[in-house]
Amino acid sequence: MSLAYYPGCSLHGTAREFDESMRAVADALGIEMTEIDDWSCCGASSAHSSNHLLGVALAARNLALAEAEGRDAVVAPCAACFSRLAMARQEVAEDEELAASLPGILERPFDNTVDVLNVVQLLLPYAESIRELVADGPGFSAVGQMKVASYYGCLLVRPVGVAGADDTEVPTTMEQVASACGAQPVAWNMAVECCGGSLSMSRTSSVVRLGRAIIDDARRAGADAIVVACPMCHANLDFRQVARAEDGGTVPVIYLTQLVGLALGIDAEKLGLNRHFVDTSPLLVELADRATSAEADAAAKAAAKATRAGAVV
Amino acid sequence: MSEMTEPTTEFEPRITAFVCNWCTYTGADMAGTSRMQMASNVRIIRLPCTGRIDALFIIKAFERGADGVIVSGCHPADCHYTAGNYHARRRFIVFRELLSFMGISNERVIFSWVSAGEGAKWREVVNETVERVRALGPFTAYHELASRQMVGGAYETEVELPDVREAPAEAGGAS
Amino acid sequence: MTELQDLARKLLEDGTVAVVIGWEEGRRGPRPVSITEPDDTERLVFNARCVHNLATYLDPRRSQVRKLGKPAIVVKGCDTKAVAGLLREAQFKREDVVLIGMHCGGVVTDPAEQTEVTAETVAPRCAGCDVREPHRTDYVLGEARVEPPQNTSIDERVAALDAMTADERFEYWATQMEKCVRCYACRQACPLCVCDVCVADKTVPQWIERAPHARGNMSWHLVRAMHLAGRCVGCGECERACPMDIPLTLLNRKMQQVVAESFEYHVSDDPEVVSPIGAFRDDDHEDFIL
Amino acid sequence: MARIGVFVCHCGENISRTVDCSGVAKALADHPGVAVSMDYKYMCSDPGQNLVKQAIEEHALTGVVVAACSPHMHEKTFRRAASQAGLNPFVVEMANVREQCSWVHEAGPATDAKAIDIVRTIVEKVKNNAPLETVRIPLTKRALVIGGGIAGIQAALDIADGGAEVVLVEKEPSIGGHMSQLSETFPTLDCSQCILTPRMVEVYQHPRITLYTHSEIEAVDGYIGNFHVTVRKKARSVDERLCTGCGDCQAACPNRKIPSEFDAELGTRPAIYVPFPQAVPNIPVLDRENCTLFKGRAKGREKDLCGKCKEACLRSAIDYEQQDELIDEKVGAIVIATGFKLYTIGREQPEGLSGYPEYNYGEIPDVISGLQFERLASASGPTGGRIVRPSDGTVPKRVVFLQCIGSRDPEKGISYCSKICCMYAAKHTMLYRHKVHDGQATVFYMDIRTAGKGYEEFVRRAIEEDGADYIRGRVSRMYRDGDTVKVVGYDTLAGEPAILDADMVVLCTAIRPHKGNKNLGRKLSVTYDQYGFISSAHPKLRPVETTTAGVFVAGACMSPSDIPDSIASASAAASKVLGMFSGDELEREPTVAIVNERTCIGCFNCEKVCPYGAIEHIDVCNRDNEICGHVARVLPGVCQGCGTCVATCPSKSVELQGFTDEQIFAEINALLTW
Repeated sequence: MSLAYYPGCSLHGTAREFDESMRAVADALGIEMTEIDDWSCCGASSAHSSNHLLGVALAARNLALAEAEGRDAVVAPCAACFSRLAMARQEVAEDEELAASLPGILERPFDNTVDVLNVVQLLLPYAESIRELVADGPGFSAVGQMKVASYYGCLLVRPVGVAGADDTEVPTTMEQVASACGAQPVAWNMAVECCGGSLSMSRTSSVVRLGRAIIDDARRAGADAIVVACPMCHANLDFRQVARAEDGGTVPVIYLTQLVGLALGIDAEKLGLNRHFVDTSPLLVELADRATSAEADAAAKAAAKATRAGAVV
Repeated sequence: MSEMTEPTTEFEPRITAFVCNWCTYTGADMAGTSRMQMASNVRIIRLPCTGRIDALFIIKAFERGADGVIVSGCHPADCHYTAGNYHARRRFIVFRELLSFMGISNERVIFSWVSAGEGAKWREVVNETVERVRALGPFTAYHELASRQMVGGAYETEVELPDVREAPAEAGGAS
Repeated sequence: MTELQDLARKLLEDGTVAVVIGWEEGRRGPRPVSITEPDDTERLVFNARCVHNLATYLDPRRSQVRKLGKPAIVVKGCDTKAVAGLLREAQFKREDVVLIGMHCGGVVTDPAEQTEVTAETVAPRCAGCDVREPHRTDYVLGEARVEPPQNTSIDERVAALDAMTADERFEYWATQMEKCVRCYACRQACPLCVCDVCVADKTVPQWIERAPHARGNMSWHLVRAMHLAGRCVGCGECERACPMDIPLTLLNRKMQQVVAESFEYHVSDDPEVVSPIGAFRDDDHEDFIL
Repeated sequence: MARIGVFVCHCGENISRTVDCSGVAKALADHPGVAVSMDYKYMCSDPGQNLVKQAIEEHALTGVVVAACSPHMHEKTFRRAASQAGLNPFVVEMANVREQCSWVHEAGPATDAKAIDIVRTIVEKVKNNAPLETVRIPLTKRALVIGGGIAGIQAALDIADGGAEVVLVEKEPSIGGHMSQLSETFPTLDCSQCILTPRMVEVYQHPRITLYTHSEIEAVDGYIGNFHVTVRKKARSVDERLCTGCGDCQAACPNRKIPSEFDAELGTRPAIYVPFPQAVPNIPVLDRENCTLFKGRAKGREKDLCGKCKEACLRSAIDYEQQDELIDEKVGAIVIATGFKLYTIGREQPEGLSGYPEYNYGEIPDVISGLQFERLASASGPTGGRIVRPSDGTVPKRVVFLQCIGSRDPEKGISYCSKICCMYAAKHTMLYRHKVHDGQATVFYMDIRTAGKGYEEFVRRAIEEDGADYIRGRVSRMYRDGDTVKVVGYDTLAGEPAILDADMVVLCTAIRPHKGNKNLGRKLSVTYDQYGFISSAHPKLRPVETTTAGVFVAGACMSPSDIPDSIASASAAASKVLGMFSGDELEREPTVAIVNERTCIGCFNCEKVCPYGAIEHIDVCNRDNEICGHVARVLPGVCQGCGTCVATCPSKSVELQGFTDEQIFAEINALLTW
């Protein structure tokens, strides 16, 4: 399965750490992905809300480029890019006229044969291999102690039929990947609540209010960190959270690829964990202590069992 | 047949429908109560069950110049008489192959299950059959069989078939 | 031959049967004969030219045969299938008939001209015959025979017709139907056509037009083929009896194929095997039904 | 020569709007065999029917064709009118120019031509109609009622009071159905047990009612007036004759933690149990799946475990070796009253339905169904009538009711309205307010449907006097928030979100028919709709009859019904049964098959295809009286007139009266004569 990599504007900009961790994890897991040569904007929000054909054509151009490079699927970590590419692919498949008109518009052949994957769909089949790699690692890893609340937002599970096979209301795929990393997913209620999305600029107060509800629910559920797989969710939860720190405690927000990276033992710096607004380093330190004390307890318990077994004999 | 309306350019097929009283006839009624407009080429003959629909009816319909025949009744397991449609299905599996072997194209004989609640499906069956038979054109061949003269007809046909036993060379020497 | 004659004499002499129906040499090949006197039994013969299906003489409607009393008839394997067909439709009880089965190595197509079974002369019905040694008969005479050469022309002719378009087939059958003179010899020869008043003879209502034009004839042969679907044993007597050489066995052969494909039913010589008429399965195929 | 009267109806303007009725009448006037041909605005009205009667007398008609609506509508009406005028009803036929012509085609020459064709076809048919006499068959004046809920009980009592014997079969250990699980019933708020249990006792003591509980229908065959029913009386492990219902065995049973079906899994019951105190019959049933003794036997243990109930029983009525019993009953009529069950919002759903992921598939504590709330509110319930939260037993101060859960929601596979939830939700808010004075009930609804007598006032009282807070809007999400439930809804009237914290949420889930209706339908060849509700013969005109003669239907098994509906339809079904039993013999449509014994060759293919076994063998003797063959003969009482034998008979020796070959031949000819 030869994969094309479509970073999109945010992974080269505000979400650099998502791109860095994605590449690091891909290398660690041996996933070859080559960035599409001369990829262009996916038409997110601004284009498709103004002109339908423009929105589809912009996304289709990248699909056509990947097709030309003979790829089977395009990996689009950013949920918005994923949604635009997947929607374009679906609409072209269902509308013959659109499919017939596109090659002319794009001035290149386009048969719509390339599949589109988001980061969760990419990593899910690798859950087993992640589990084995984590098992080889240190017995009591920091990630092993981490309680995570996985946040899907909207575009990863909707619209139905386009966004992959997960349940739109009670999704579980991110939890599966997180538990493969050894982390402990927590049961919480805000997995698919709205984070405010593109109102980040126009209605910041609403975004902060919605973000605060999500963060409070995560903290109440005892999560150490919130795991996301979309730069927009990350921005609204991480950046906006710092702006109103006085409302209550903060919770670090990390990408799914960063969690997997940590589990695979990749250095936090390389994963871009230092780039977040809510500082992640205290959490990493605390997790390390927890791991050592957990290791110590385990050792002590084992020793006690041994003495008791010894006494009996 | 009423006097033909003035010959419109388009061929208006004449289709006879043999339908069962409990399901398809009631389904057609329901299409009526829901005012579902449909082609008016189909003439319905009501029978208690598809089990009652005999191959002779279909032959007689083609003899009398029907361009298409619809046979429709209850879905399996819904038959008011529990098994009429199963016997009918088995009978029509055989009869349909025989008609096609005799050269009467299967496109002209349409079988369907339409339940009492499927008025929309009955309209579909009617409209689809009318279009399908209109595309095939009129089926006068069966009716005009009567006027084919035997004089020399059969013996000059060059229809070659492997190993068809040659009729004796001169006509009438069939002893 | 003497084995058959001695058995016939014994059956007539000790009165188990009143008549023995078999073949005797005739002017243009063996012909059916019913023997009531023990002395006449040496006229009985049996060879590859005995193509007739004597089961037709068990039809209760043939009162002149019934008047002669309890019959014994000489049957080949394929004839026993016709006997089973009649038993399946309660036309007579098995204990009222004595069946003298003959080993058969295939029969010729035209008994008048042909004498020996060769690749050219073997009858199409003998292809794939599984009853060279008849089952369920009271006696089995003669010795086991090897499989005759296979003449599968009838299947090829059916396939050739299948390959045609509907209109070509219609043209082919229309020309054949023109020849039919409605002498009903095919009905008379067929062992399974046993109705007192045939539907073709009914005039109120006249479902099948009685005029011998191609349309009436096509309707008649359509109904005949429908009535024999799942019953016809393929003995070919109808085509042999037809004075106008209409290839009737093609119709019946096609029906045999359809019944075999759709209902996995092969006409059997065992009367206990239920015929497909009146039996149905929930999963009969209905891909042609909207 | 036939003298046929043709009467073309305008049906107000339903026909005349697109069909030239007078033109059709004129076209038929000079059709050979037609004595009189006229059109009239309302043929089925009294003056219309009188037109037919006068024409029969004036023109000595031998046949009548009414070109109007479908025979399913008024064939009976015109046949009755004709017979009143002395003409045999079976020479009267309807030509369907309304449902199958005027309503489905535009006005125009083609439509008129079609209407003329339809009428001409039926005229040709009627020329061949023979006058027929109704068939009389013997009748067993006993009725079978399937299902012992309120509908079954009412039907059984009415039929028995009407003088006929009744066999009542109930699947559960006791009759009473869902009504016995209710606390109080709307709109009168009278206690369900108080109005139901006297009826149940009446059934038990009624001399003409034979009651089988813990039993099911094994097989039914035969036909109207002569059904032969096999009832499977499942083993109770208790000898009914000896048991006095003292309850010692229940007290002795150690295995008490089995979730009680009667209490909708809120309470528990022992392995040997009587579902509720007022159960009729008050005889326990041993639940062999959960009983330790039978589980041991299932694992193949030789020595039996436990056996406490047998020890405790002074009358030694407990019998572990008791087996199922098959009982044969002969009945003349059957009433189906199998009731309903509730839709659940969980993950596993039967084919065609889907659950509620929005409410986390119901896996939230303190989210219960309406029936469970009834059990909480019921004095005989698991909490003795105290409304408490199933999770921690505390009294909920804020209860939220959600209407239309599953109902009116094609996405979930149920498009119909379940009719009773609006009323019982209001009732629940009242019961809640009466028991928890400082509690606040909130109801999320789409439309409140209270069309019954006193229903609207009932709901207004719940809102105005008992302070129920009604919010029009649906709840989009529900999740557990600490130990309360966060209900995220929207108030469409106020135009703002309505997000509440609830201590308890009650879901008014949809009514669904029992899965058993499908195979019951197969056994009685009764049709059912796509949801599984039994279909009635005609939704408006024959609601309590089914397409199978002699089989009637009542209660919620045909569509969602409240108690008044069930009672009404049960009494309606009972009156139909009693009407049927009024004569000594049953009169049946004479559209049955007849064999022409001269041309029948006795092949009995007809017997092979007859679904009802209506063919018998009769001997044929020759002149000196020896049997020389057999021919077929049709039993007029058994034959239902499907005609499969007619199409199967090669020699055309069997004819179906009413649809004879001559009639159909005439119809084909009329349609297509070249």
